[in-house]
Amino acid sequence: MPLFETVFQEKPTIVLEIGSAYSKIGFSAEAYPRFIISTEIESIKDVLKSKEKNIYDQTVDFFNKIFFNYLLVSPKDRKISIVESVLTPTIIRECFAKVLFQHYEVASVIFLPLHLVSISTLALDTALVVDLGYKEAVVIPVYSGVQVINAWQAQPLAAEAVHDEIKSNLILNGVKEEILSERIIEDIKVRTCFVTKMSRALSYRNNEQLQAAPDVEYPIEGSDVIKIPGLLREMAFEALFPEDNDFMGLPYIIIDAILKCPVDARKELAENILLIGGTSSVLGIKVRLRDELRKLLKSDIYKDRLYIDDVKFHSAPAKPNFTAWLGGSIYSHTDLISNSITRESYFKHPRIPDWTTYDSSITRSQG
Amino acid sequence: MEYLLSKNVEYVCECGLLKPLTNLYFCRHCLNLRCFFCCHHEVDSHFCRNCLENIPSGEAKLRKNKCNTCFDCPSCTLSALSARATTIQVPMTKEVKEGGEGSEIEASSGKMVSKKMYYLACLACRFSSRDVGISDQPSQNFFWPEQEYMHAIRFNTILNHYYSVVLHDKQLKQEERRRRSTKQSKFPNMTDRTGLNVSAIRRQMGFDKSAAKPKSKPTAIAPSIAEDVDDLPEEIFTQPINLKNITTIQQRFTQPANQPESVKHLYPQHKNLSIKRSIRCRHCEHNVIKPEYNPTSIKYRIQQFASSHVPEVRIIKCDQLVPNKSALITLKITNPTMNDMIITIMDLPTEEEEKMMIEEMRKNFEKNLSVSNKSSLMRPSLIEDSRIVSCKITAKLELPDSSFVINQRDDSAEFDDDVQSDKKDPKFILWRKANKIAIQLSITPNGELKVNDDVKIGFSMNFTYSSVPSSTPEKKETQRYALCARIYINAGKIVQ
Amino acid sequence: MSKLENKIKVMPKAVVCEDSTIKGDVTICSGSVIHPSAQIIAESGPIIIGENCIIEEYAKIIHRIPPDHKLAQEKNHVLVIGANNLFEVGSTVEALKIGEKNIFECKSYVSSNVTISSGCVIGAGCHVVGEQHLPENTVIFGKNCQQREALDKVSGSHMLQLDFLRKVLPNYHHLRKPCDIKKAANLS
Amino acid sequence: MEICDMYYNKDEFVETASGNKVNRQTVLCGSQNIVLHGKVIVDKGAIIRGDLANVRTGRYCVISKNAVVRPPFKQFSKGVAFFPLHIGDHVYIGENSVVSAASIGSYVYIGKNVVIGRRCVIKDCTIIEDNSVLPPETTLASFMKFNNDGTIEGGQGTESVPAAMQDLMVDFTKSYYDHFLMAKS
Repeated sequence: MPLFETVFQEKPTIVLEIGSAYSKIGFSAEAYPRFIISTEIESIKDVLKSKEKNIYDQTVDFFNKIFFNYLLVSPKDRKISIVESVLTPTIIRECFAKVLFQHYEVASVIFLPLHLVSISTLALDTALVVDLGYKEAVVIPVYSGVQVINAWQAQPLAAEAVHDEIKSNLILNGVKEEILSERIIEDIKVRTCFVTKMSRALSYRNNEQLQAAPDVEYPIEGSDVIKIPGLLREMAFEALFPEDNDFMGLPYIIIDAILKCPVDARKELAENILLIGGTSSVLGIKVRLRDELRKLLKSDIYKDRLYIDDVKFHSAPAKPNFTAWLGGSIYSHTDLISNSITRESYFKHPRIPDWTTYDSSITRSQG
Repeated sequence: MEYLLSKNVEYVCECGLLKPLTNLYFCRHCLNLRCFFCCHHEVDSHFCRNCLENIPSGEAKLRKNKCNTCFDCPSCTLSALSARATTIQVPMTKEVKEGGEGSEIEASSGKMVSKKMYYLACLACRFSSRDVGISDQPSQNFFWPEQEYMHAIRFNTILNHYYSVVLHDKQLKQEERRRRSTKQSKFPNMTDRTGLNVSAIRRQMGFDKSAAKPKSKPTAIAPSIAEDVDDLPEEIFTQPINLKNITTIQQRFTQPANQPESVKHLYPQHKNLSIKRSIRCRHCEHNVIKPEYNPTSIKYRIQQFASSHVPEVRIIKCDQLVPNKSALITLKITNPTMNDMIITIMDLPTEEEEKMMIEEMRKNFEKNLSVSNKSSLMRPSLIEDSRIVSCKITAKLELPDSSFVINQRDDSAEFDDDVQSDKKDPKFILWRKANKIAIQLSITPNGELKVNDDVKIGFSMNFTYSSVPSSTPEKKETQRYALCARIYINAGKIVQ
Repeated sequence: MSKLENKIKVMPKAVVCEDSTIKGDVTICSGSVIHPSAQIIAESGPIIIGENCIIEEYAKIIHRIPPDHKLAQEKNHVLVIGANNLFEVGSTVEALKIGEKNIFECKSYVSSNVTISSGCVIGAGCHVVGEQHLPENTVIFGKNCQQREALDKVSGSHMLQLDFLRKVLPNYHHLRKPCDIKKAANLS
Repeated sequence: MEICDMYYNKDEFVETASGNKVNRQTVLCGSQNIVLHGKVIVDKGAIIRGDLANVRTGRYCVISKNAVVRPPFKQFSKGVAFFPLHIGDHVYIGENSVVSAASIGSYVYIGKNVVIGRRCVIKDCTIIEDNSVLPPETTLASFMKFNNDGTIEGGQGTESVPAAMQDLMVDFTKSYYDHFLMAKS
């Protein structure tokens, strides 16, 4: 078919997901990103601290690395898709556009809303997408291919919170702060910690005596060997499930997001939950969330407001940390990319339209 | 190292960034300094940095920018794996089949042949392909077994599904447009008037079904089904873990598809290719750097290093720096060109002048842009916004009172030793040697500086530059230009 | 240092270059090769270097028990280095217990707090300081001293290299004379 | 920064007819197997293991204090052999570095405390940062820089290695030699 051919002959779109900790980079129509690299733009972690000029220079350098050290393509006249959260600050989005158009002279750029494109990996058009990244957890329901923006929920309950928990806990146990670099904390988290069962977490909270998971001897760069207590291994991720009067833990914000949706959408959303983002690859998080949500559904606060019996989770055909990227890869392969901002139009109006101006034709066209 | 990448003396690139001379280029067509940041980069050629083989870009794309023969160690993620040979004893199998029954006895009686087999090993962390259960291969360049991606099939179905959905949409739209356009046709024709159009005729003639336009239907797809999740394995609470068997996040990310958690699944990864870059001036679209294709070659097809066009300034020595006290600094200036240079050292432009320069440059560029726009359809490059130099001067420099000449570079001068003593030279010139000159200037660090603060001085250096005659007829003769470079020098730190 | 009394015993078939620095009570068992400019310093007690070890240039083996070490009270501690160890160029080893078939790569450093079993590899440039015991076949590698367990035995070339060195070194270097076996027996 | 004059005492160094300056406190084993091609400086405490295999350097090389240049060995099915080590022109080897490469090209800068593993191949115009460790059999392609965290970056046309590396190294090694002077007593 001629239509097919023209698309295949074209150079594939470059798909980028610039996360606050790690960036996923690759090409459209591929099943996984070529590289997952750490994001070397300080300002993305702390936008407010830096001046705009500084972000610009850092972004130029980082994109230079992406194009010439990793993807090995000349970006000039290429199409770029950037998968990003709808909550990304405008300053960053505009900086990316300026760098790509002015410095790298790309042909077009499209910003894809992360939560929306993620569900295309499921071939569904309705799901509750929970993105657990580095900075924060963002919950946005997608119903019939439309993001229910007014129902979004975001809390700083993600990797950073877990890292702080591990660090303060180890310092309490007498480990010197200097040796606990961010890299080591992350390594401890990834290699030793997991999300414990709800019942065990409850028992710990009530100060019951339990046989904790075994301790781990952890050598730090040859200079020292520290002990990671079993209790910490189990409880590090409790930072995501704070039990206080704010009711702002991960399960609460998920339920709140459902509550803000129209009544007839709630049941479908609760039965189609998709967890994405690097933090959700940790062992045990799905089970824990399921149990916590079930408990909440039966609790006094929500029993009479929500008439939902159960929650169900999807697993995307990808690792959680690049599910959103994969959505971008699928989306960029279709011709809908013609909605993107071209170089010419950018120079006529150097402003980037906000998410509100997007329509999500990909999922709508399915029905 | 300090000699190679000295940051003590920095030149101002036209875009306003400060760079050491070694990191600057000189565009022969614009007669201006260019840097890595303000130039346009292009991928010139692909090669594998381990086997040093040049790989044509089409092939590189096909292979997903990976080398066919070289592997990275998945365990230490940095070093390359090397193939190791071992010899194993195998029974002679070929003869067995040929010889039939008789020789079978022979084989079983123990006639063995030694055969070379290869496995991959990392010499840094002692990882070997045997660790993960890859059997030895009979040839070094054998295609080592590739891992399969478990979601590959599902991914392709989804991709095709969405593709067909969009295609279907498109066709519908096209049809709509065609239907509309026939109605609006300005030129009436027979079939219209008679109420017969092509499809109607076809239908009448009985071609109905076969001739109907093949319309693509979206391929069916089974949407993902939400499943219940597995409970945590009970042994996690009782069994101790062995850290050595759990991968680090860096190891996982070397295999983005599978991200294995156990070291048992760390498979050798094809090495990523490297590139040579060519660098292009954004103002005139000429290359300033274009390397040769051959991966081992260190030559360039086009090379416009600033260090071979612009006089180089180096610090020889500097006296102790104390606030408000004048000190002597000795600088060496080298003329890298084949023509004598007249050099004048002047004050840096003030901030207003700098702004004016930037403004003028921008206007110039836009003017060129509109000219070139008329003549060609090529889309012009854009330039970076120029900026004001960020470095602030913290000392007063006493400028030399006259211009001076530096002799041309003469490669044979290396062999004659005598120091030319030019009587006419003004006092600030310490010595001359071939194309080098040493000058001594006095600087006075500002009063507000504290101990260990850097003392920065700066000046504009005007120099005469003679262009190299090029092959184009209108530029056959050498032309002389007066150029200017702005230089910032970190003279050292304040001492007590 | 000058207080140390040098009692150096070189067993037959060991090749010890005269340019090496050996101080204190050091016994070098047969088959070992000591390159020029290697240093063996027995400060806190005797050192016995096992058979078929290779000690390369600027490698340093030091038997020095720091005053706050748990072995500090023990008198006459002997540092016994097992057979078939390889100390590469510029490695510094202060460990007080070393098994067999270990490789200390270039510029590695092992402090006295570390005990080393057998078959371990301390990677080039790795500094192992913290108090720990390295189980058999531990490989320490990389900038961050990452650890892994070697499943595949690698050191096949060790004996071949020894053969070569024992053949070649005497042609170029003055060697320390091995002592008589009988005398050695009398001494001990 | 221009290189300052370095002075040595007359009896510390031997200067050969071809301009090599070799410190007396170096260990040149098997000196008949070592060829220094002229204007090479071998500083105090350096070791060149010519006894294991041939070592050849080009012109204008600098082998700094306590550096070890050691031909690499390779294992065959029948025994081991040490391989000759060739070093190109205008190569600087920093203090305390250990070089066991199979070959080193020209215009190479090797920093301090570097370990170059067995049978590495270092191509022309490369930089190896201080304190780096190159695993055995690493290839460092032209215009690449080996960082001390183990990564390799650069390539022709990047900033990691200056584009004019060749001219720079010629300049550097020549002026190093020119500033390496005998003290006038």
